[in-house]
Amino acid sequence: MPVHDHLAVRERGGVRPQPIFSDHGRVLRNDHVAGEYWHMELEVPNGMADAAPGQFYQMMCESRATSGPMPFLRRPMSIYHFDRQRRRLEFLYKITGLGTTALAQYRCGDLLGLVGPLGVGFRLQELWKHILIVARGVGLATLAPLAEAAHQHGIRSTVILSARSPDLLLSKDRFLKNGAAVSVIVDTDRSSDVENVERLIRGFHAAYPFDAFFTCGSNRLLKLLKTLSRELNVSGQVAIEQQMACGLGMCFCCVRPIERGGRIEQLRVCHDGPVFALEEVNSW
Amino acid sequence: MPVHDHLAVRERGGVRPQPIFSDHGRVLRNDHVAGEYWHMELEVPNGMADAAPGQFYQMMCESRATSGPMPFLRRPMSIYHFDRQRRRLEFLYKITGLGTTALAQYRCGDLLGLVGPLGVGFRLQELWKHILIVARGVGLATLAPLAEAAHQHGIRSTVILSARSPDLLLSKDRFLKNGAAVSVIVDTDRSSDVENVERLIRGFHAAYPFDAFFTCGSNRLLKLLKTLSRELNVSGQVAIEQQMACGLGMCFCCVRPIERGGRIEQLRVCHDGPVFALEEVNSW
Amino acid sequence: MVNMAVKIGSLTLQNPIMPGSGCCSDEIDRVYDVTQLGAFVPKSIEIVPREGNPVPRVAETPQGLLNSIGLPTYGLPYFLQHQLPVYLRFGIPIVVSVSAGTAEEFASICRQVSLPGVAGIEINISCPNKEEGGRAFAMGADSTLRVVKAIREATSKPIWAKLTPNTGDIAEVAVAAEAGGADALVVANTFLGMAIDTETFRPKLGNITGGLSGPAIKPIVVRMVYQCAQAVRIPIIASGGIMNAADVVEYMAAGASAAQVGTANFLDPAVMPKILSDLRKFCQDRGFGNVTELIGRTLRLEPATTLVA
Amino acid sequence: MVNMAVKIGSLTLQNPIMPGSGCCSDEIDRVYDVTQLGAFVPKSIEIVPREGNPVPRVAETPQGLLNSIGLPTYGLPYFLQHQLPVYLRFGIPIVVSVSAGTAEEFASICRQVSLPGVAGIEINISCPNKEEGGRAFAMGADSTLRVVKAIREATSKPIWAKLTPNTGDIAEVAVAAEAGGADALVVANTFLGMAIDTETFRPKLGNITGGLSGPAIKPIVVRMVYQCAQAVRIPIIASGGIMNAADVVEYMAAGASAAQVGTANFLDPAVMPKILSDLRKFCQDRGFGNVTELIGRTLRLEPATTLVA
Ligand SMILES: Cc1cc2nc3c(=O)[nH]c(=O)nc-3n(C[C@H](O)[C@H](O)[C@H](O)COP(=O)(O)OP(=O)(O)OC[C@H]3O[C@@H](n4cnc5c(N)ncnc54)[C@H](O)[C@@H]3O)c2cc1C
Ligand SMILES: Cc1cc2nc3c(=O)[nH]c(=O)nc-3n(C[C@H](O)[C@H](O)[C@H](O)COP(=O)(O)OP(=O)(O)OC[C@H]3O[C@@H](n4cnc5c(N)ncnc54)[C@H](O)[C@@H]3O)c2cc1C
Ligand SMILES: Cc1cc2nc3c(=O)[nH]c(=O)nc-3n(C[C@H](O)[C@H](O)[C@H](O)COP(=O)(O)O)c2cc1C
Ligand SMILES: Cc1cc2nc3c(=O)[nH]c(=O)nc-3n(C[C@H](O)[C@H](O)[C@H](O)COP(=O)(O)O)c2cc1C
Ligand code: FES
Ligand code: FES
Repeated sequence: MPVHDHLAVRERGGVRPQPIFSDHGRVLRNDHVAGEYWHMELEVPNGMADAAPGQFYQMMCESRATSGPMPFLRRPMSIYHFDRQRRRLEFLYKITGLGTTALAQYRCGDLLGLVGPLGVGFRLQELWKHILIVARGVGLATLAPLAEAAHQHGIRSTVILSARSPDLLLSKDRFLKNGAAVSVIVDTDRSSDVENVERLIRGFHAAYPFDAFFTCGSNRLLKLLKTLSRELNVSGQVAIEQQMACGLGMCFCCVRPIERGGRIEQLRVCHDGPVFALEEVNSW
Repeated sequence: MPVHDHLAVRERGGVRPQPIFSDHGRVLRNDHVAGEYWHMELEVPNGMADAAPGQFYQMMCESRATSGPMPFLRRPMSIYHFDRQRRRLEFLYKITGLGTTALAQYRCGDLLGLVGPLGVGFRLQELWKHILIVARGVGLATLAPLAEAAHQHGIRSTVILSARSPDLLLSKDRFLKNGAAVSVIVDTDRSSDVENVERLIRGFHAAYPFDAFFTCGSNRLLKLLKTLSRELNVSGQVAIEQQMACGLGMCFCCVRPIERGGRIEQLRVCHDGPVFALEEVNSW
Repeated sequence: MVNMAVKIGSLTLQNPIMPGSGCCSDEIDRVYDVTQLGAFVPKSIEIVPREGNPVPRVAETPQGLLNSIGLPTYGLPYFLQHQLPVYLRFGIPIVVSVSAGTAEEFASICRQVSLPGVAGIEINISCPNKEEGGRAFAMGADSTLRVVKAIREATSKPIWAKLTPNTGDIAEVAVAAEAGGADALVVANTFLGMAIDTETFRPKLGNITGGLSGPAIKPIVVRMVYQCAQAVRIPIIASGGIMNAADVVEYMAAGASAAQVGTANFLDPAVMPKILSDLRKFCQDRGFGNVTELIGRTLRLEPATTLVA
Repeated sequence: MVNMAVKIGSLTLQNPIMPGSGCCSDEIDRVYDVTQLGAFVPKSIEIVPREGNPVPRVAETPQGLLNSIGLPTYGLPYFLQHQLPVYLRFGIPIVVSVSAGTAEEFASICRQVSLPGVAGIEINISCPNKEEGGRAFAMGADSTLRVVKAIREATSKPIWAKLTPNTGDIAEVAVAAEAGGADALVVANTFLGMAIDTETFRPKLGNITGGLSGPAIKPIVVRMVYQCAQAVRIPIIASGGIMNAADVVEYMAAGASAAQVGTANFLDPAVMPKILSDLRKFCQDRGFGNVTELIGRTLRLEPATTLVA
């Protein structure tokens, strides 16, 4: 039984589906955080911030360049934080190409086109006591609101944050604020090696068993969690990415092979995901 | 015999042609003046401001709008003021569409793509003592540097400035600074009626005969000056406009029918103009 | 008040705005009330299910989108059982888009979708991804005539023939479709295109080539609509790069009676209601009592008195 | 050091960059030293002078340019006496572009421009403005074969056949041009297009329709180059929306041996030297000793091992 009833409304029949907004947010801040990472906060129209952890928005990244190439499609970004009452949305993003470069040029007060909330988010169950969150890189952004929701529902989170180097360990404080026990692992001292992560997880699980695993941002970690999930009989969820055009299930460009009901289907990440069960997703 | 030898270099054979620059200027200011009129000052690379009155630049007007229509071509703009030593260029422009709207969004410090100087400017002759300058609207921008050049060469300018209303009488001070005698005529009190302008010109000419007429910005005034030029036997020059793509004579999109040597030729405004002899141009 | 209704053959639409096939699904109902649209065209279906093409399935180009979705479809039975009822519940005219590999298959699928409630059938005889090297029925007048004739015999529903722009003579093909019995033309589908990643030298699409849509293609398609409108008497529905009401006006002036919005839905899923209200306002501001006054306006112009301005 | 030279048939160019016909004149020498270009193609000429089309002659479109310049030309005698000598003084290969209304006229003008110093002749059998409704020789394989054959018999200079993209089967036309004796193909000229002013409902071009160029068309032309490169053995020169070195790399990877830059010259007259130096740097950074290593790279790729990423 899902905790968030705004997830339940996604189910068809009877219940009204969650509305999708296409509007603009006003940039409140857009700051460089560390490395290629930026943090944006927006004030959005009423109702638009009524989202769930793991859902995402499609951003119109406009750039001033008649001469050079321009982003044509919107760019999908997970919610890093949402606040329905104060109509706030936050995003944590990494500059990787055309669209995110344009995004970093927005200044306070600018209007940014947003479509959302989109997709199926994470599901928490009321009987759960303890979850594991393993995030790497920008996957942190996706998992931060999950820790917050767990905290609100009295579910304890143990969080493993992985990054290339310590300065890229974003938002550790956010997880701590939500009462999570946070372990930090980095490539620079090799603490992020899969063997070490496995050791950590097994240790935590032995001390205080997990009810579910959650991950995002690393194929290696996905693989590890899939194995442990099977072995330890702990269910899990993963948020995955795929290039998108429409973002709401209309164009079929964002498919991934998903194992469901014994066969592999090409499911739409934007519509059937971005969150899938661990056992449904193959690492690649 | 032309006064400006940078005009002479345009002539082919022997003399090196005037170089054309394609580079960026840095916006020093971009201010609203009155009505739809804006004023931009730029610092440009060495040599780029080595222009002549009546010449123009092609501006890349980039706008931030992935979603809406965007200016694709550059926009031609007459030089309003140039200063070779200080590498300054000034433009006075009117917002009329896509490109000029984008232009008005540039802020101090921004880089603006410029190609120029382009075209054949006004020609002054050393023996001249007194010229008439009749400008309307944005034609003022084109003629302002002519008054300056005349002043530098000891030629007296009498200037008639025409506008819809007094608040749109741009740059009167600039003409005064260059020792010009300035008459102001506006639509609001009907002083800009052709009959009145004709009366004015005949009066000035009777008192102190003109050696040449110059005009830009109004078809009605062009017509009047053509007539007076023929009747009073005073030569004249007019700067005309036409939509441009390349701006340097390569694409043949900017042609106008020009009467030359007894027949009408489709000449390129960017290359053979924008300044033509009064008798060559038909009013339209 | 502007009367926004247009007639497409025997069918009257409450307004000329509808989605292009493959660019909208019932999900759009979560963004706005779809009942305000003139009609609804779902994604093309085929008889037998297929998975579609390998990813990446889209690539951005300057003001354009390349796609090689490849017509993934759950197949006709699934469509009839699970999808069509959802669309029919919208209460606006549903024009079912069908695709097939042969004329007989086309006739067969058209026969099967000729169900009560279905307002018309759009025959996608143009999809550039389907046949080898992008060859499609609508690339030639002869093959167009043949397939439309076969379909005409199979159904009494209105037939909208969706033409391909990948041909040297769209007007000839349009005439063939009309002769074959089409009730309207959709001009046009996507242009066969390609993009290469200059870092890897690999095609940006998993399927190597794909269809180009979006604002980039609009000037070519406007010309095609203008040519077809002069060649046939059946109504034309424009499709190609429509982003806003001005684009619809441009196409209608060139001779179109209605407009399909495709790629624009991906950039803004709320774009169609916006186009609709802007189009109404455009007519209002100019004192047009009927949106149909726009149709063919440019065709009916006398030559400009003086073109040298 | 990267060797930038490419061979186009019997002709060796110091590098693959040259202007598209009609997009550069000798005026460009006032912007930079033209001798650094691989070749120079002046605007197409005809035997008899003509004035060209009514203005407006250009219109902007999303990332594209419509033009209906209409081949204004001072005629062959003027060209030979006044313009050709100026170009020949550049000291780089001059490829004279010619246009004509019939095969005989084509043969005749080609014979007359086969002068010492002229490196080759580009035959513009594709200009969409020239013949009624935009029909051109290169829209069909038969007419292409006929005209190229006639020209082949009239001159021993290298012949570059400039194809039109306004055809359903560019590869067939390419094969015909090769069979007729062309030494190289230029793929391609502009797409016939149109734009309408929605305030006046008048076409934005004085000539109603015109040719679409610029970045908008690039994905379609890349596909055409890719198809032609698989169909013929003669070298291909790409033309369509090239704005920067990456675009040149894309076309060369698709099978082109050289590249013509058209519309980009209007947006930045200094663009060709910039493309040249960026292209050299691109090769250098990847350890390519010869720019020719780029040619057909995508054609030679094995299919991607896994396309589902
Ligand atoms: C559901 C979802 C949530 C995401 N959340 C975040 C987030 O919170 N923070 C963050 O930094 N990034 C996130 N991403 C990835 C982000 O969308 C890409 O980094 C971004 O689209 C790159 O765009 P670009 O123009 O900068 O890169 P380019 O490489 O220029 O983009 C080219 C094309 O590829 C697509 N693309 C490139 N990388 C990705 C990718 N990893 N996933 C999907 N499409 C991609 C782009 O959208 C565009 O269509 C998320 C992706 C998805 C699907
Ligand atoms: C040599 C020359 C000098 C000029 N000097 C000035 C000046 O100093 N100040 C000033 O305000 N304006 C000047 N103009 C006019 C200016 O170029 C146009 O106002 C401007 O191009 C309009 O662009 P837009 O995108 O705002 O308008 P749009 O109407 O959106 O432009 C659409 C197209 O039409 C062209 N166009 C529109 N109006 C004109 C016009 N009057 N002349 C030429 N092309 C036009 C544009 O360049 C563009 O290609 C000059 C024009 C020329 C030819
Ligand atoms: C992602 C995508 C999928 C499409 N699928 C179909 C389809 O299934 N059947 C069809 O007839 N056209 C299909 N089209 C073509 C569109 O309906 C439309 O004709 C074309 O994209 C041009 O219009 P646009 O520029 O507004 O997108 C598709 C287009 C896109 C972009
Ligand atoms: C204004 C203009 C004039 C042109 N004139 C000619 C011409 O005379 N002969 C010709 O073969 N092609 C002509 N072309 C086509 C170009 O050479 C080129 O093939 C086409 O524009 C596509 O390339 P682009 O996108 O780089 O411009 C012209 C194009 C433009 C834009
Ligand atoms: S992005 Fe369109 S279906 Fe997922
Ligand atoms: S603008 Fe190109 S010739 Fe004048």
